[in-house]
Amino acid sequence: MSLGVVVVSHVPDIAAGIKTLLTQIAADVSITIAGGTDDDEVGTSINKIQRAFTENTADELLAFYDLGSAKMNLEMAMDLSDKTIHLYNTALIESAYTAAALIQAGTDLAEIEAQLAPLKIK
Amino acid sequence: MSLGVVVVSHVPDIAAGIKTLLTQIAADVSITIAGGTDDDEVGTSINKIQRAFTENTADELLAFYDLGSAKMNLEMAMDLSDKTIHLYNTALIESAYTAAALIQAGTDLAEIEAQLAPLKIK
Amino acid sequence: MLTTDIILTWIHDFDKKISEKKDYLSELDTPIGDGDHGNNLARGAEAIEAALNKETPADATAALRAIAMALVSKVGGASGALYGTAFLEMAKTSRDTTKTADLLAAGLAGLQKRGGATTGEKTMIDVWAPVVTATKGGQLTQKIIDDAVAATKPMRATKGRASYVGDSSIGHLDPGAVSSGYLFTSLLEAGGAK
Amino acid sequence: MLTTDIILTWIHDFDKKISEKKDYLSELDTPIGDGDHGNNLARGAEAIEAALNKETPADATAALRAIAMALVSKVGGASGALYGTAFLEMAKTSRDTTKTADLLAAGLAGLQKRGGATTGEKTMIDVWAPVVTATKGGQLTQKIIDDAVAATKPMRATKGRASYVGDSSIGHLDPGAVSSGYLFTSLLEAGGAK
Ligand SMILES: Nc1ncnc2c1ncn2[C@@H]1O[C@H](COP(=O)(O)OP(=O)(O)O)[C@@H](O)[C@H]1O
Ligand SMILES: Nc1ncnc2c1ncn2[C@@H]1O[C@H](COP(=O)(O)OP(=O)(O)O)[C@@H](O)[C@H]1O
Ligand SMILES: [Mg+2]
Ligand SMILES: [Mg+2]
Ligand SMILES: [Mg+2]
Ligand SMILES: [Mg+2]
Repeated sequence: MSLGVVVVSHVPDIAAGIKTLLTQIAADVSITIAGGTDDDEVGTSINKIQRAFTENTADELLAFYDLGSAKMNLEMAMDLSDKTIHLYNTALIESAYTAAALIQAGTDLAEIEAQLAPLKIK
Repeated sequence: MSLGVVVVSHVPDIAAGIKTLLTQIAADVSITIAGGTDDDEVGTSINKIQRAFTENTADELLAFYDLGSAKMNLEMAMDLSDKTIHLYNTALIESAYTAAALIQAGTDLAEIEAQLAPLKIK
Repeated sequence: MLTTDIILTWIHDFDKKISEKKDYLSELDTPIGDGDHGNNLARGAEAIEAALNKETPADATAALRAIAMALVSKVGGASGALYGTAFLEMAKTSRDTTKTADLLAAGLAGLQKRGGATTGEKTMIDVWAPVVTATKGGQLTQKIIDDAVAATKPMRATKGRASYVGDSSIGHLDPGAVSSGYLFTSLLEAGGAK
Repeated sequence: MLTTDIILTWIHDFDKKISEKKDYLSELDTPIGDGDHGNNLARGAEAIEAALNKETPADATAALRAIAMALVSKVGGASGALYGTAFLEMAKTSRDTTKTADLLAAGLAGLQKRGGATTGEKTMIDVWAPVVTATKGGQLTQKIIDDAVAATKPMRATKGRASYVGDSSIGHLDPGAVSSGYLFTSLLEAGGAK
């Protein structure tokens, strides 16, 4: 069973930049992103989040976000998705990096979640 | 005495995106960034960090970073700078956002640091 | 009672109010947020109008669903997910009842599920909750709405973007409370509050 | 003793080794890091050569300082700040002494200040520390260097990027330890270890 990473940010550049950071250390992990509104303004888009879910080739997804309203849209998209998606209230960049590094190293979900626990800040 | 924000990230897009996010809620706060190496590759550049320090128009700076090696370069640049710079081992996006919002609202440093304390994750 | 006709009258009026008050709502969102609440909702209002124009909803459920989907997909901010969830929950409940109080109560429950806020946190919940209570008693008035909106001013925000500025959120109306006030004023005017 | 001549011989040789081993160092950095250690140091080595070519350093302090600044400003990764700080501290100490053991000890102290790591954390410190100890005793050998580098293989990383993969860091050489091994091999070969 493969694990993937979904990054949701209010800003397209932040989401794209995090993908750059993660890909460098986790070349084999499916990392999909949703940044900004449909018009690429600051905000989040449920359409983009749904696309990040469907485009991710992994079986099970670990989702990370920046601010609370991204979480609300993430949860809406999760309600509408069939995939198994885990949402973490952790520091966005730092926890997405940790998760990607551990997935790349073949770590299982339970151990990844143990490593993410101290990064919970929201 | 004015407070400013410095954001150091391994990726130019992340730094630029955080500036976009923060400017929206803190239009009057001086926010300067250092993203990537001198060649805009993934990494950090002491030159860019020094420029972020000097270009920031505030008297006292609050500095945030993503990964440990950014911290090392930040600390080197701090050793070489005359400005008063406070370095926080907190979640990058979330704490830079918090700091910018509070500076914009006129909050003093002691109170800002109290709000940043729970965001310490590194 | 929320018939399809009342829902449409209600929402068209709300959309009009939003487009009129767009700048004011974004201004309210500036000191304690990111200054986009009016723009966000104006995008949503336009999308609602477009959706309802494109296809006349067959019944109340379809109308509420169309409104919800327009809000969810076009607003972008927290308010899109919140109002969208509220209308989605109203749409679901409208399969069993047309009673306004029951529908609004379902909407409020959706808001609370989505945002995790309760009353007193300086959000739209602080308008929705007293409105639901008053509607259950069959006596929603403009004064109840206005008082609920005004009551958010002295509150300290503990949810949403305004919570980041802590004490500095005190003394400002909550933008989402004000837009919810418009929603319920439109409902009253459309005769849907009973 | 670290005279200006020995420093220059030492560092030119190190720069040569780095450019030869660039791909290998980046490969070592791939399973437990971001795969750039060789490229980072190769950029640094080029910058050192450029700086030393541009201006022949007047004394040991100037030489060590030029090396430090090239590393600090061109490497980009953690190793730039670390090696840069080490050479900067050596430069400072070289005003008072030319004793290799004292200079390397100052460099090691700088590394520890900058990175906050101690021995056993699977970093370059695990090579620097035994090398400093051996140099103090006047008996640095290739075997001491090689053993220190090899000893990082079974270690579990608790500092730097490798610490993110936890147990998976076990069984790999630390790239910074390997490059530090080259640094001290070059020092031995340049006759600077005594
Ligand atoms: N967790 C929450 N629960 C309930 N309402 C909330 C919550 N977070 C925000 N709100 C409401 O949303 C409004 C802000 O909406 P808007 O400005 O459109 O979104 P954003 O904050 O994403 O820019 C606030 O004024 C508040 O009424
Ligand atoms: N905190 C630290 N203390 C000492 N050495 C460290 C520390 N962090 C990293 N290193 C060393 O730096 C090496 C990695 O350097 P490099 O790949 O150039 O930087 P980066 O990790 O930023 O990509 C590691 O192999 C390790 O030896
Ligand atoms: Mg807003
Ligand atoms: Mg917004
Ligand atoms: Mg590296
Ligand atoms: Mg690197």
